[in-house]
Amino acid sequence: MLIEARGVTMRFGGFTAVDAVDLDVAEGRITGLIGPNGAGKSTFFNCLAGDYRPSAGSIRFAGREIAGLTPESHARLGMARTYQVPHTFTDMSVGDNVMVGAFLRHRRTADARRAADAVLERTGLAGQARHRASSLGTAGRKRLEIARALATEPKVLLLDEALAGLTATEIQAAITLVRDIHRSGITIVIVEHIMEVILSLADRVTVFHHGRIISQGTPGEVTGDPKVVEAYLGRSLERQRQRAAEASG
Amino acid sequence: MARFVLAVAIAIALVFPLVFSGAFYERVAALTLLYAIAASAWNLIGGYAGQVSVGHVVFFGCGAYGAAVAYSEWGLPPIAGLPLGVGAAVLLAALVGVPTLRLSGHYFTMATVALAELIRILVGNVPVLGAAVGLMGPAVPRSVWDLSFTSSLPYYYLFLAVLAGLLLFTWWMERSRMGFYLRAIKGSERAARSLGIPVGRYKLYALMLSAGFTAVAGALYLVMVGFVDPDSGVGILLSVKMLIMAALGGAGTLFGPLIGALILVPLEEISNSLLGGQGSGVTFVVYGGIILLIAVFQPGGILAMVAGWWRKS
Amino acid sequence: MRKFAMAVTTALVMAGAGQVLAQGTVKIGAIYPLSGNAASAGQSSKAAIEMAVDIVNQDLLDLGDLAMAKGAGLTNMKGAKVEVVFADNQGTPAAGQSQALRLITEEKVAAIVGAYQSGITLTASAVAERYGIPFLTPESVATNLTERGFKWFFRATPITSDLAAAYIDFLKERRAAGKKIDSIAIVNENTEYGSSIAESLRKAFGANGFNVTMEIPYSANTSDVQPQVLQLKDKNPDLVIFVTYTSDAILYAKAMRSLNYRPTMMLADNAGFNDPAFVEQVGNLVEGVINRSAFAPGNPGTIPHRINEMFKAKTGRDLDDPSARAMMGMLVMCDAINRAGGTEPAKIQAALKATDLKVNQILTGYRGVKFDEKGQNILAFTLITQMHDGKYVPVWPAGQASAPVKDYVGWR
Amino acid sequence: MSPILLQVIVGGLLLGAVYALFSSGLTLIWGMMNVVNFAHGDFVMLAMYVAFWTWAIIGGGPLLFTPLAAFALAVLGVVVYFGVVKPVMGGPMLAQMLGTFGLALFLRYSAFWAFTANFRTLPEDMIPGSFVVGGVRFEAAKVVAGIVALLLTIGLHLLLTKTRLGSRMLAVSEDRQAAMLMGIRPDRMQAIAWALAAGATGVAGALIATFFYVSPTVGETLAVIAFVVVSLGGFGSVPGALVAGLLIGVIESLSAFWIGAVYKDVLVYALFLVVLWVRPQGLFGKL
Repeated sequence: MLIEARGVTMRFGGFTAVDAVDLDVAEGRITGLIGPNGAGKSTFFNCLAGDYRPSAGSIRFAGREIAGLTPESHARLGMARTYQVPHTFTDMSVGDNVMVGAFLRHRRTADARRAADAVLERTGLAGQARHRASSLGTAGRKRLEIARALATEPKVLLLDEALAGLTATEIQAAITLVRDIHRSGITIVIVEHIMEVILSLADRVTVFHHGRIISQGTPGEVTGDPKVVEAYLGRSLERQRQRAAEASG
Repeated sequence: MARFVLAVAIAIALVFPLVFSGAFYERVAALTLLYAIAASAWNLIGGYAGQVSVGHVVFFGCGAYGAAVAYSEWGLPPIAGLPLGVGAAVLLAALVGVPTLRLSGHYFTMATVALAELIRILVGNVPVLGAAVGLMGPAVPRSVWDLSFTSSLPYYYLFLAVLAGLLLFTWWMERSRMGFYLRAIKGSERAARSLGIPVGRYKLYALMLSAGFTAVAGALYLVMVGFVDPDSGVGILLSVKMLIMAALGGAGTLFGPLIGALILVPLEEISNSLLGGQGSGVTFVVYGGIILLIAVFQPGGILAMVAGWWRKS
Repeated sequence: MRKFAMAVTTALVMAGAGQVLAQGTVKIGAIYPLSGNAASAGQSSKAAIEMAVDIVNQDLLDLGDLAMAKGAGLTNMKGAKVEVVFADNQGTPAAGQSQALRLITEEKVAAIVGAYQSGITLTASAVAERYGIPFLTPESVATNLTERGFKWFFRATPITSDLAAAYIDFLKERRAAGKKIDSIAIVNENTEYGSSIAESLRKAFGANGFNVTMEIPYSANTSDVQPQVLQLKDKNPDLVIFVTYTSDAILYAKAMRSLNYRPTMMLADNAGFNDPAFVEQVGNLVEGVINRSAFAPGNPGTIPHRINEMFKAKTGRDLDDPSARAMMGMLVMCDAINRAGGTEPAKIQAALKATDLKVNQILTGYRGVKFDEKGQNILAFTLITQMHDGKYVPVWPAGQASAPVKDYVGWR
Repeated sequence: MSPILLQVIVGGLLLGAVYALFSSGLTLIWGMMNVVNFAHGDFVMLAMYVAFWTWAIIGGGPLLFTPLAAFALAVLGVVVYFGVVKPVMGGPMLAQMLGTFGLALFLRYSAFWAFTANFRTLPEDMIPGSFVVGGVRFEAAKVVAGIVALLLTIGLHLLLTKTRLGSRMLAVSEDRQAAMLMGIRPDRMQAIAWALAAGATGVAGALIATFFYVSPTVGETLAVIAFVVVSLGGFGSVPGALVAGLLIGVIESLSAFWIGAVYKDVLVYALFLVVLWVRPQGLFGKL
């Protein structure tokens, strides 16, 4: 297993957002983490990426304990991530944004430039390389976020809602990009709350609910799991009740 | 085109004082370059890395006092104190950088203000540093190494050389990994870390470099002016001036601080010469008013405005 | 290169000097803090220097033997008029230096007076020394100024040791008159002025059998002085000495009243407690405070009184001590230029060295003006004054006193 | 406790209340808009001049000149918002510093030009005298300032947390776009915030003028403390400014009394740095 998480727990004050989660990510797969809002999938994701230091538990990456290491160590070890709301370096050009990532493996500017150009080409951003990053729209920024992470030459790419907020055509283009990256041999972990997308993309899906894993398996297995249905359905029922209450109140 | 402009600028800088002479104007030109050095040094941490320090004057003071102490304690030419001043500044930067660079945004800025004020008060009570009275350089030059000249021209060329060196270094840094990393840190520390940048360490490097160059400016100041006391050497106003010059020209750009200095120093010296004698305060009404107008109409600095025209044409 | 530059500038200065003479005016530069924290004092000095120029340029018969009063303009130079060019030192040594350079090379002044703050006098006079232009400071007291071996630098004012000597003599008399002065507290602001005066006083008191029991240095332009006043109230020394600028002086006067603290004897060294704004607005809170001043208006009919009236007509305020010294410094300079009979720097320098003004020729309380080889006025002296009904009157030395010394009252 | 020590502490508390009084406007602006107003000290200075001239020209007392100063400064605040702050808010943080620094010099030296550098004071009996309770003297003018500081703090805090206006202002400060979608006009809210902050500063300046001196550079003396108070308390926290103000007042007084007046600021700055080391967001700030 490339990533082995055991008993990962994350508490904020008295609130337990992630409760003793075990998860394996096999090398070369696309693993999807799904669950309703507030299920703990994003918190767990941030533990994986090193943005949060888990309150308890162990995370091994390629056989090495990484829980509690800094985000920069995660990157150096070969874990790259994107953010749900892109953290674009707006003062820099699109190409320079990618350069920042490329410098992790290439000290010299010329080498980094070459590596970045390759990534820009691959992610379809080559045409905008000289534009200011602030000129990009949401889809462009999300793509740049992926390109930048890719430039760090990771073993595993962690995508945080890379598709949220995109139009249908943009989602298709993004899915193509993710598949393409996957084909080049990079393991992918993706968090999404849009189920349809993840089911078509992922090899294996893990479903979170109330901070725990309630189901794991192939997309087909998971969608057939009554617990998953209940979690999502219960949620929508609850929402309907709320709306009714608001309307009458 | 850009290269042509640069070549012309360098040519003008070299021959300017020979053509357009007058002792006072030569001095204004030399002072402009001196402040450009300080502001460009500030720019390394404040502009590129986006860590807005309003305490940089303590590094300037390290340089100025280092040079003064070399003379007052050991009878050396002041410039011999340059390594001492730079060393002290870099060391101080390392010491204060570790705790303060963790702070975000305005809290970092306020911490630097507090540190600078704290050090100013302490300096005023240290006898070796001349306490409140201050320290002076050699009143009458003993040898050419005292670098004490009647004309400002030698200073002009000395400062020009130092500034050129600093800008060359900055130019190189801008294109190296460090430059990219600093700008990434300015953009988003969180994203920078996720891309494998050891943010704390790079900020500290930037602060130490910036402190070292600021100390060079301080030492050169003492060599030229020949006197330093707590207010002129460690007073908060100088920190603000460095920041204002960089911001006015364009913080985080290679030539921004120089352009800011080219505007502000002559403006200050000449408005003081024309209006200061009235004693009515009009000098600063004009000076403050112009800064205000530039900020309101060109928040990104003069260079952003020029870049805008450039793109349009 | 340097020699060449020097030669060129000297030639320029000479050419300028010739031009000045042809127009029948002599330009003198004056560098003062006309903005920043010391601007209030600088503006007052500016007005005093302008008045000194009026005294020189007009033929004033009612000022007795005062130097330069008789005859319009510089009488030895066909009545050439004096023109003063003011420059603002902005409270920074670098600006003071720049302006000295501008006055010399652009304005072609024959001489410079200034620059109030000692640190700025230091840097500005270094430029004048380089260009060989006479520089006279009417007011900067730092000891090191005259220890630099300069040939073009002169100082008309008493320095800290002179002031301390005056205080000692005065206090010895008070002691002889039966006043108890066993414990002394010095409260001083911690910039150059306050700390150098305090140090001088400490040394002088120690050498003369006076006991400094408390020293309270504090940061200038403070926002609160109550703890210092409470420290004094707690220990209640026989004599309290304040060395402060105006802003803090106002706060001390107010805090002493609100905390109900009246020292047995209170002495203030010039500066803040002498500022006309202080005297006018809070002088009634420190009735009986002893001060030093080189100037006291005296009684109607006297020349100082007449000068004070002239100053009051011009500015609406009384002539204070630093401004009176600035006025005197300007007159000394004009007197030297007049005797030099021209604006060649070397002639003015020689004339300054030969200055010998008698007590009746000066408006300040000096015993005369005569420079030693370092440029220091060896006849500089100060009077001791006391606040009587909201005004300072001279109370020492006996010859120049207009009222007897009384006890400290504070407010009523 | 000796009466003199008690007096030192009471003096420190009253001083601290005054610090809190002139810091509340700064923290409001800083927290709501993330704008560092370098001209804050000069706002205080202008308010002090309004008080002084109201007295000097028409002989009005605190009851007249305090509301007058509040009104004058509120107007100035709105003018400054539209004229200076709004244009620079979109730009980088440095542009705001540049703008307010230019404004500070402009205001300071306009006052210098108009009123000269002379020091001025209001007469001693403006808020008369002092009274003694348990051997400790209370200066009436500072007691009034302290009470007003307390009322102002409570008032501003309630306004921000309990009223519709306050929640709209906070909404704008948190997310301008979202607030606009909710039908709030951000410009209007921020102009109101500036009017409030500057008005509070006006009250502060007028009351401080009753026991302090007035000069064009007086703002400089007070501004540095205000900045420390605001960041110690946590940017944007009005109660934080009160607590920090009182804390700094007492520490200054005690350290001046025990250690020496020269070192009181050293102690305050050192304390400030230590607090930031432990709590990078200040005492009451949010990260």
